[in-house]
Amino acid sequence: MRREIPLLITGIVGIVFVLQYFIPHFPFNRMNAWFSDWFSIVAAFAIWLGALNLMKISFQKVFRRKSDWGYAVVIIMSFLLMAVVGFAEGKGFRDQGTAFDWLFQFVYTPLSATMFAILAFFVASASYRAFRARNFEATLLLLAAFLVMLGRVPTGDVLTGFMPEGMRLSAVASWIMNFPQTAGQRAIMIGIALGLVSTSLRIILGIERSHLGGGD
Amino acid sequence: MEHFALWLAAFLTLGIVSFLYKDNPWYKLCEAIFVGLSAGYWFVVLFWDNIYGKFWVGVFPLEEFDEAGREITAEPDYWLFVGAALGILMLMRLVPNIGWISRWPLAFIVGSTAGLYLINYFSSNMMRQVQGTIVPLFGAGYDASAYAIVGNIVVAVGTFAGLVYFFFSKEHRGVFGGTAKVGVFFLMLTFGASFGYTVMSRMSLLIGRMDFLLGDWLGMIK
Amino acid sequence: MSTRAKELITIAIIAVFSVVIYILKITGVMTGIEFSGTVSTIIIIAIFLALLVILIRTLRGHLVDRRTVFLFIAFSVALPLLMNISQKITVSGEVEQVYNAVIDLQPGSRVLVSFDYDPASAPELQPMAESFLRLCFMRDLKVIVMGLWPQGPQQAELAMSTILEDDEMKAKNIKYGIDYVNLGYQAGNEFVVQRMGSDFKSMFRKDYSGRAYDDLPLVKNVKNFSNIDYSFNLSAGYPGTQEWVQVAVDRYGLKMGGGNTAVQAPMMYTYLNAGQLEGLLGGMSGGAEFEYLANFTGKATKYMLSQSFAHMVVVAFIIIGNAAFFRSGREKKL
Amino acid sequence: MNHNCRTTKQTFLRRDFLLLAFLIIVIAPTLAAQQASDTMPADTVVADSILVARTPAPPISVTVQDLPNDAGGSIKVNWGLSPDDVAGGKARKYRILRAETIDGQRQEFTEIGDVTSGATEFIDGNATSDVEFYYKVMAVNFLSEDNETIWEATSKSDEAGPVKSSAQWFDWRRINVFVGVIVLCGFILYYINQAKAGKKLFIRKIAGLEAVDEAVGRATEMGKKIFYIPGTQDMDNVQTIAGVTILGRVAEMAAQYETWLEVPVSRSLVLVTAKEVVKEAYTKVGRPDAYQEDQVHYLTDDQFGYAAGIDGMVVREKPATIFYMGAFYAEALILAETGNSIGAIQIAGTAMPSQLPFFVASCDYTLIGEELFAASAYLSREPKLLGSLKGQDMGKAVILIAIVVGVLLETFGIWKLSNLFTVID
Repeated sequence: MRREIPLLITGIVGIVFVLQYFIPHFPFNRMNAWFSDWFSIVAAFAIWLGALNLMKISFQKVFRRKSDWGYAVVIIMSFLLMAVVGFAEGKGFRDQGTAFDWLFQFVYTPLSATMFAILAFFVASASYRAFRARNFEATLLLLAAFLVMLGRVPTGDVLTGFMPEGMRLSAVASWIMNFPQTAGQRAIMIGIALGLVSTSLRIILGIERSHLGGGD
Repeated sequence: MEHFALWLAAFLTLGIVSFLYKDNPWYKLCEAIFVGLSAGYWFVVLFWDNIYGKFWVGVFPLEEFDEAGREITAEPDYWLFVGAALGILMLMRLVPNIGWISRWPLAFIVGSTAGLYLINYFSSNMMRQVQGTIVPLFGAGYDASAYAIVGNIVVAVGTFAGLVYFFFSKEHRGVFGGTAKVGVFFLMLTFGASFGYTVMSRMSLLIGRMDFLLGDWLGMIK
Repeated sequence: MSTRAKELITIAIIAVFSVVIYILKITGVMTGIEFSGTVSTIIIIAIFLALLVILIRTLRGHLVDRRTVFLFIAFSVALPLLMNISQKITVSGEVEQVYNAVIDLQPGSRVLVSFDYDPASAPELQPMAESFLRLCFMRDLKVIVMGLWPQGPQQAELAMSTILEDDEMKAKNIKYGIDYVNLGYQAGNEFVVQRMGSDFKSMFRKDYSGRAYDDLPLVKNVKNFSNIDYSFNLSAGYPGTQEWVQVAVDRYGLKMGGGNTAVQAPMMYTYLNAGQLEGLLGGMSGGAEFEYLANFTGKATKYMLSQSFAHMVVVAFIIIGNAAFFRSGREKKL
Repeated sequence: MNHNCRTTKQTFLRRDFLLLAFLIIVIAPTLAAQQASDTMPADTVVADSILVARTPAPPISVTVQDLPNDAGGSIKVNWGLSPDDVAGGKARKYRILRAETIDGQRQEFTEIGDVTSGATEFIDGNATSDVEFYYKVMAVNFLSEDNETIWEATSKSDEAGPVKSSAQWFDWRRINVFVGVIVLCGFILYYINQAKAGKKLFIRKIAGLEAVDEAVGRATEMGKKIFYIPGTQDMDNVQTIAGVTILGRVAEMAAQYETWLEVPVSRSLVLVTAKEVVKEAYTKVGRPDAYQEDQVHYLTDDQFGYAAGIDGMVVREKPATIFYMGAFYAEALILAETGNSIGAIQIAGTAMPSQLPFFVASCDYTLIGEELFAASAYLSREPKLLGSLKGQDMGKAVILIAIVVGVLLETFGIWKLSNLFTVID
């Protein structure tokens, strides 16, 4: 039973959510919106499970004196700091001038923006390493990247300034983006849609069920 | 305070950047702060935005009036109780012996996600994209420049060949295999072009960060 | 000297340098550095020569570490920020499409701008936001702003305050509630868009500052997307342009242009080609091209120099990488 | 290119200027004449007599109907343009008026919205279902400055109605999507049944999935960990669900090889699901004792906080193998490059088109889009699941034929096949 009921729920709910697309009548017209509300509420409840898990693992590290346990203390402290400040501020926690906002602006934002920005370095090292003309496919990859990269900055046109306007690097880059790139994206997107329909169908029919765990 | 804030932000920025050199205590400290703080951030945000803002206020709307004094309090939406019920069932995981009940809300979420994605991707990703591919290659009333004609042919051929590549139940041999190979070429071109485009985006982020360090922090940029 | 000592010395130098510069800044001794044309040229030549040296070393069999790549990227982004060199800008069709869409609107038309990004993507999208809003106000369009990301409306306010510093904008006498409204953030991703399809007010009962929807003259009569003449989506991911297209454009026939981070842009070309998007600004260069069309020098134009530089360095390293590859390939053959 | 729009702008200016000049020439003498001949206060006189000249002709033949294929509450109002609705004409906008019926009593007409000139349709989305309404459309001429209306001249059409709105049970505009879904699901179900009945199906090799075994094996040989990252999105994304099902197969292998598998996740619901899946996998291969609670653990919901945490774990614990299966955004390259720098074997799979290039550049194997969704079926080798792949392929075949036939038909102007694929909303 512990396995059948979830399967039944998945199946019924899945079919209803497919049908709602075709039925403008209440309650089907509201389902999409309901699901988004419900999901965000469930996720908000569930984050307690995640937070407790993070705390548990960190405390274990501290008590068992695992290597680098000091950093686990930092994790616990900063989690508690943010959580306590956020709850203490009340529902206006995000307003300008609150302690929560200060932490967000001067601690969270620099960390997050920098983590995002070091992608620039990684993108450079990845191109240095990966774009090598090993075979025909790799050469195509390299060539497309090369042309687009140059074509999207003014320098590209300075380099090819002697060519007629439609043949300059910026035009070439636009052409690649508009046509071959579109074709590739399309094939990928159609493929994804087919794979997704098939996966969803397997889930709804209960053929794919490993996400539900065991039968105990 | 303003000086402290700037220096703190700069300290954290450089700490993350130091990871590029190698793993080090400075990065470890920043990483620990980041993991803990961001977990706390979402913990708080989800509570206030979703449990309070969405559920509580949705069920027990706050009394509100517009400037003319007319009441504009929203209608309570009792359907939200379903979400809260699912959420509480989810938390049953914490109770030994009835943890299995949490599979019900999970089954509900998985089922509705499967249903929604099935139909959304079918209509938007598939129907739309196929429709976009079926265009006259040339002909009266259409952009008849060589640019567009060659482009349209490339899109049609590329989409066709790319899809052939994704065939699972047929061996890629002979003409079929050749077409699949062309499909791979198109995929490679696509990846290269996307990658090239992304280089630009990523550099922009770094420029933004540099602007903070050299401009906001050190005041070197005019 | 041990590696450890070298590392400590480097950190000490950086620390001392920052403190000195910072003191100069707060005491007002230094108000910014701008390299003269000569210095700029020397720096460019120096970087070029250094890359050449690396290429030669690579051809001789000394491969560079990825950290060298990192260092070059850092310099090639940082130094141009202190230079003052102008570049020629070529406008691409998709950027012009956005510009034309705005220009073709009758004065008084309503434009919806959704700010779906956060500070992390601001370097790319903020310049677009500023120049787009600016152009709208120059053309006497009415702007309605909202956000599907929590920090979006805040970015909108930032953009507004930046463009309002401009005298030309001040002269326009933009009034909140009449010319411009910020509806704020609403959680719920694409479902927000979907509900807006039938009723804006159900999603935004109050604006960003807490005023009731019906008290705002600009939106009082805006029921749903049918009252919007053009919309522009500044997007850095999910939820973003894709969701807007799938819901608002596909289902409700909204006319929409996109302002995307360069990462997202390639995917948007399929929507552009299928006619679902009317115009697209991709990444910083899209922003710079738009600024050029709108006849305005903003941050995108300014940042473009660093951008070009960084691209050149990446390209140089791809060449170096291939040099290394061909060299190793030749050795094997021998 | 740029040149063109400057010219358009100029034309605009010129046209506006001409219009203005015309107005001054026509109106100024009239005004002067009025002022000279009358003793009454000038502005009232202007209002009275000029109003007639300013008033546009009303719109003609107004029709109303319940908006079809909707949830009720909407009525579509259509009309023919006012004869004065021409460039520079007097009909500058239309105003829609509505009267509702309460308990059989007709109420007053009230304004419900404006549309600009040239429009012939208005959708009233505020019409309560099953209530009778009457409509009128008004042509409006006006002058405004700084959003203040200075004057307005209007004329109303005849009334149209009564009309009621109601909700429908099927959206007929979506019938093509309906048929399409039925056909595709039909194919999939058919081949699933074929496979169940024991028919042998051929499935080509997928390099990335062939390598899974080898990758797990290598971690075992080296005595190092395997990391599995099921994307950074929540359970309301099918890619995450796919990632978690693949995790089940990988966990089985890891359990068999007795290799330590670690799954750091970024969403609480994924945490719950992944724990169940891994536990079940260990039980399935008969090693429930080897499963430990901490194998699956949560870091943070934050995209980059998560990436920072994983980066640290990767450089410190140096796993031999890393899997990335699910939905990824910008963190993809941060993770993959760091993994690459420590020399781990990396297998990635995602259906996020924008992140695929980075995985291709930084990982040893990448499952592209549809291959991610095929992975669970492929690894399980269960006939039922493999049958669904064959079904997908039939869908693909139909699309390929449609593309070839459609392009030919449209190129030669025979028939617009693409109309069949139009998604109307």
